[in-house]
Formats: sequence, structure tokens, C-alpha cells
Amino acid sequence: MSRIHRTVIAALLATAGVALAQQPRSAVEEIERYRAALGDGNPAELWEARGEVIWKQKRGPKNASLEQCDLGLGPGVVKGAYTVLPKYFKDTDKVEDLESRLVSCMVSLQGFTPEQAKKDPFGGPGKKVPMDALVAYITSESRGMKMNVQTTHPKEVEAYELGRKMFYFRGGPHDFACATCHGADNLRIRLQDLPNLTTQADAQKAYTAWPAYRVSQGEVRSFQWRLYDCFRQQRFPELIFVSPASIALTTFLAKNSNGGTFNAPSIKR
Amino acid sequence: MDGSRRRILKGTGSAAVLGLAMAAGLFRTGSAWAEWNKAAFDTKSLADAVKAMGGGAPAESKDIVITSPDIAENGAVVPFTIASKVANTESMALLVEKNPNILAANFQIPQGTEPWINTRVKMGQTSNVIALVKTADGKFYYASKEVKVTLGGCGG
Amino acid sequence: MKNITIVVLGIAGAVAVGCASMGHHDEAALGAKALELMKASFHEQGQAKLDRLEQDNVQKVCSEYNGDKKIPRDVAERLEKAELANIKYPADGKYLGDWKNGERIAQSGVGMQFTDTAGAATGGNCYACHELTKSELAFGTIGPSLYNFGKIRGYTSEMQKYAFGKVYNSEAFSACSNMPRFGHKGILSEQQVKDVVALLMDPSSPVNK
Amino acid sequence: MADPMKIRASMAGDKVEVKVLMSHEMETGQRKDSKGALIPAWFIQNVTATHNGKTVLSAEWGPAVAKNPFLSFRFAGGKPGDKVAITWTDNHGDKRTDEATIA
Repeated sequence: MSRIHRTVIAALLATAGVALAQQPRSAVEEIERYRAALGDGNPAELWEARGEVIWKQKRGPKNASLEQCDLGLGPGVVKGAYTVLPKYFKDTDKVEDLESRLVSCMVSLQGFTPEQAKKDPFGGPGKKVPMDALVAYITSESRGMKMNVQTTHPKEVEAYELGRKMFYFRGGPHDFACATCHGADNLRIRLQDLPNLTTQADAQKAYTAWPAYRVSQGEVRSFQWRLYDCFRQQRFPELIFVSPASIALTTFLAKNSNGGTFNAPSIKR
Repeated sequence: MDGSRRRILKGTGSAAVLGLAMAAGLFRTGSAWAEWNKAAFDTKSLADAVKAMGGGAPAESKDIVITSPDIAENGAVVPFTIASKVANTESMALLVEKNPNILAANFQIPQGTEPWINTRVKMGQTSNVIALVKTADGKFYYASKEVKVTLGGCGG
Repeated sequence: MKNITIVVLGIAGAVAVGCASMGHHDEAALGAKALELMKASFHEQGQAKLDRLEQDNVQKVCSEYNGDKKIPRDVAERLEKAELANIKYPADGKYLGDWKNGERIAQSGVGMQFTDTAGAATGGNCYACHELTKSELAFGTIGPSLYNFGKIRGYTSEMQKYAFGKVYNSEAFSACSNMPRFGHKGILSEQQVKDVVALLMDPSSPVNK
Repeated sequence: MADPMKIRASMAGDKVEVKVLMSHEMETGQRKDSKGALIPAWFIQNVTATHNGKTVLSAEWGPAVAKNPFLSFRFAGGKPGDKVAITWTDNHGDKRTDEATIA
């Protein structure tokens, strides 16, 4: 698959020919136009609408909705909640990101087992899962608001520091760490720009653009999915959904984006 | 989108709603509803597509404008706006020359509706894209532009 | 109330000075804890087993020196020397393979992910990070441009050997380089490394046009 | 049953601009699944838009229309408070109708 894509790029850029060779950024500019054209009418809105329905729907053994779930700003407050996550929650005595918090609420409010609540973390072709829709809905309710992740509780401090260690952790057959690709300014893989997640400006730009509707997959992808797929490309084993490491790394990245204006679900290639 | 402005008709497959839709004049004629020009959607070339739509040789026209990025970051979703200033435009179609079947979509433009459509199609590879206009007197006109398809990302 | 405020500020203060105040011991303890956390947070899938989280010396050392914390010269030299010792140069003394194969390897990023078929031919994905030929404009910039690699440096056997060693184990020449150790880690076979060397060093390769 | 559409209808000068997102796989019939078997075609074939009962747009689509389709068009004669209804039918015979009020 990817080999075919490579060939496609090679072939088209070759046929694009001299003009492109003289002005290599013009290809990048056209891709900017492409992204702008998709901005109006993001299919993520379909997930947001479905998520709002699921949020209010009575489900699970307790036949209850999630409406009383405390996402960090108090029970039932959805507006702005994503800007303070991940966060320490007293009831679970854990730092939780949005996805793990939803799992906790599905267990405590709706009576699902943790296994049931975590069973389908990501959607796929012909497979719609509640988690993607809930994430799309809840994050959309923080659009336009500033990221404001706090590390006041010792467990929040610890999660941030552990996330930082993980960010620089080199491993696997390729010796890759997150920092290999996301630790310096103005780098790119092929033609894809790489945010430097250790700087505030880039971290803000990157973190506030997830979740995203990926046109290549026709799905809304959550931040948990973003980390899952990064580690796949890092040649690491499979990241477990809402695992402590995934939450620690999210805490590190989310806090680095503080002050950035949240603008997702977005739309990406 | 403001949820309060949107009313959703539940159970749209039901006979009741179907009856409602019919009463509302949703169906232009008895079976117009199910009209889908299979022959046109099976064609591989512009000439064959026009033929399947009941026309002769189409003429190139500067009164048809295709707006799209010259390079698509992903062929799965390529945005297009097609607009026609051809007098008495009755329908507008979007065709992708190198797709397995050339015709992507065809729009009937009734009186009062602007000959202007914005939609998104799939492109298997870099290709010419054609906007095809049919006028009320059965004549066909077209314009085309090339769109290059890439796929970025980490690879592997 | 006042007391609580002071406690909270105390913690926040500790965070603010965080990295600077933390000694080697703290960082090491934190690293051990992070590894423990990771081991509990991944599971094996396909060819990607949990042993991929077991760091070798290079990975361990290079995880510590990041951001503004540069690797001390003596540590770097020790690391490079140890890595140089484990390069297996070709027994036949020939370093150049087929540059056309090398180009295919440079284009392909397939291999070693848990979604890849184990044992299937892998790529080097050189273009992901390097400019190599003028015909491929979709190149990355994590590594330097390698265009005209041989032409600039000269088509000598010493340079061929250096290129082989660099692709085989980059850490032997530049401690904590971001470049994978393609030969040492078994990502590419000896023949594949030779093919990539040919892409860089063969006068007829498009890299040198 | 298919998910609801998202319909936005608003005045753009003297015309009504309609923007619709539909939830649909738009499977081409050319893709293979992980086992190499062809995934059958499944796509919206007909779309009709009405304003106060009068057809303002009708379309025939092939499988080349992108997944989760987006469509925008403009028509004259509408005013705020009027209703716009959109109906799609796919090649399985599934239908969906949703309605929006012009803002």
C-alpha cells in the first residue's frame, strides 16, 4: 500500500516537473489550499452529533446516561472540560485523560465492566463505536477555549514527569523516541511538517488540532489513537488503550500546549 | 450546527414518511425517484458518458469553471466547486478521467437554483477532472483541469 | 486555609524548578518508574514483542541526553568506540551493491511494525529523512541532504567503507544520532546495506548526477 | 438505520446556501478486505433537496463520491424560517430524510 503511494508521489512530482523543482514550496502551498477547502464541512460534525445523542442516552446495566459524569469541571459540565484534561480525579485516585475518564464514568454511572467500556476504542470501516463519537462531541464543546492543564496534585506532577521521560525514551529496532521526530524545529518527514512538541508554539498548534477527521481513513481519530499509531510507527509493541503510560504522555503533551486555543475536531489528510 | 434549528425525521424508511414525502411532491414523476443512469455510471470516457446521457459530441466552454486545489493531499477526498455560466444550464456533472468509471456525480439544476455545486470526490490517481454541462436544448459543454494526487506522512 | 495554600504553592514551586533541581539520581529513579509504567502499558502484537522496551546501552544513554542536555565528549567517545567494534564489514571486502535496489530500499518504509508481516522484505525509508536524488522531491529533513554524496566526497574505497559503516551502525560515528542502526539491528541485510551504499557511492547512481 | 445528516441552510445575499454532510460509507466495490475478498459496492445513488415541497436540486451519484459526502448548493426564493429537506437513497434501497430551517 504505502509503496504504491510512494510511487504515486514520485510519479506526480516528477510529472509536475520543472516548475515544482524550481519552487518546491508551491506543492506545500497547494496542499494548504487543499486543507482550507476541506475546512468548511468537516464530517467530524457527524460524529459530534452522534456523540451528543450517546452522551444523553440511557445505556448499560444501570440504564443511565453519562450526563452526570464529572469530566473535570464538575458533574455534567461538558463545556470547556477538554481544556483541563488530563487531570487528577479523587474518586478513582488517578490522573485521567478524556477517554479514560469516559471509561470510568461508563463503569460508575452506567454499570459497565471496565472490559466492556474499553472494548472498542477506535472505529473502522463499517464499524462505528461510541467512544469516537463521545470524544468528538465533548472535545467540540471546548472549541475556541484556551488549553489550561494544571499540575498541582502530586500525581499530576508525576504523570507529567513520567510523560516527559517517555517522550525521550529510545527503544525498539529503530532506536526511535517521540523526540526523534518531534524534538527539533522545522523538520519534516517526506513533505509532512513535524511539530516540535518540546516548544510551546508547536505543541499548541499540534495538540489543539486533535481529535481529527482523517480523510485517508474516513474516521474521527482521538488523541489516544494518535499515540497508538505513533508508537506503531516507532516500531514499539501495541499501546494499550487508556493505559497509564498513554495518560502520562498525554499529560506531558497537553500541558505543553497550555495557552493554545483549542480548535478540534479538525480535518487532516 | 445549531441543533435546535435541525429537526430530524425519525424512521425515514417507514411507509408513513414515504407517503408524506410523496404528498410533499418529493417525487417528480411516478418512478423518477429511483432514476439512476447505470449506463452512464458504467462508462470509461467522456464521449461514452455523454452518449449514455443522450447527447452528441460535447464542446469545450470557457463559461464553465472548476475550482479546486491543484494538488490533493489525499485522493480519498478531493474538494471541487463547479460553476456554469452557460445559458439554460439544466444539469452539471463531475467526471474523473482516470477513475475506474469516469462519471462521479450528476446534478439536475431546476429553475431558480444556481448552476453552482460544491462537493468532494475520490481520485485514484493524478487525473484530469471534467465538469460537464447539459443545456435545456440538449447540448453538452465541458471544461477540464488536472489535479495531482499525493499522499504524505511517515511511510511504512 | 492559609496552610493549604502554602502547601500547594510548595509543590508548584518544585515543579517550576523541576528539571534543573533534579539530580542524576532523581532522573534515574524517574526513568526506572517510566519504564515500569511502559511495560504495563504495552502488549505484544505480531512481531513487536515486549522486549522492544528493553533498552541496550545506546538507547539507555541517548534517552538521558536530550533537549539542552548535550552528551559529554568522553561519554560520546566511549559509546562510539563500542559501537564501532560491532560493525560487521563484508567478508568479501566489497561495499557496493546495486544502486537500483538501493533506490527501492530508500523509498520503502515497510518493515518491523506490528502491522507488517514478519520476515517480509523491509525498507530503509531513507527519503523519509534525507534528500538523495533530484527526481524525488518528497524527501524529509531530519537528516542532511545526501545529494551528490559520492561526487563530493570522492569515489574512494575508504569512503565506501565509511558509508557502509554509517548505514550499518550510525552510532559508531555520531553518538546519539537519530538514524537507525540498520545493519546492527537487522533492519537491513548486509546485501541491502551494500545496495544503499551503491545508491550513495556508485558514480552512475542518480544521487551523483 | 443511518445516522442523521447535518444540514446548514442560511441566507447568502438573496439566495439560500445549503451545506449538507451525510453519514455514509460510499464503498466503491473495488476495495478488498484484509482477507483479499472484494468489499461489495455500497453508496448513495440519489439525492433530492426540496424547499417548501418544491425540488431545488436532485442528483445521481456514483461510488466515486467521497465517504461521508459533503454537498453545497444555492437556490433562490427561500427566506428565513422556511424548511429545506434532503433525502438520499443508496444502492441497498436504504433512505434517509432530514430537514433544516433556513437561518
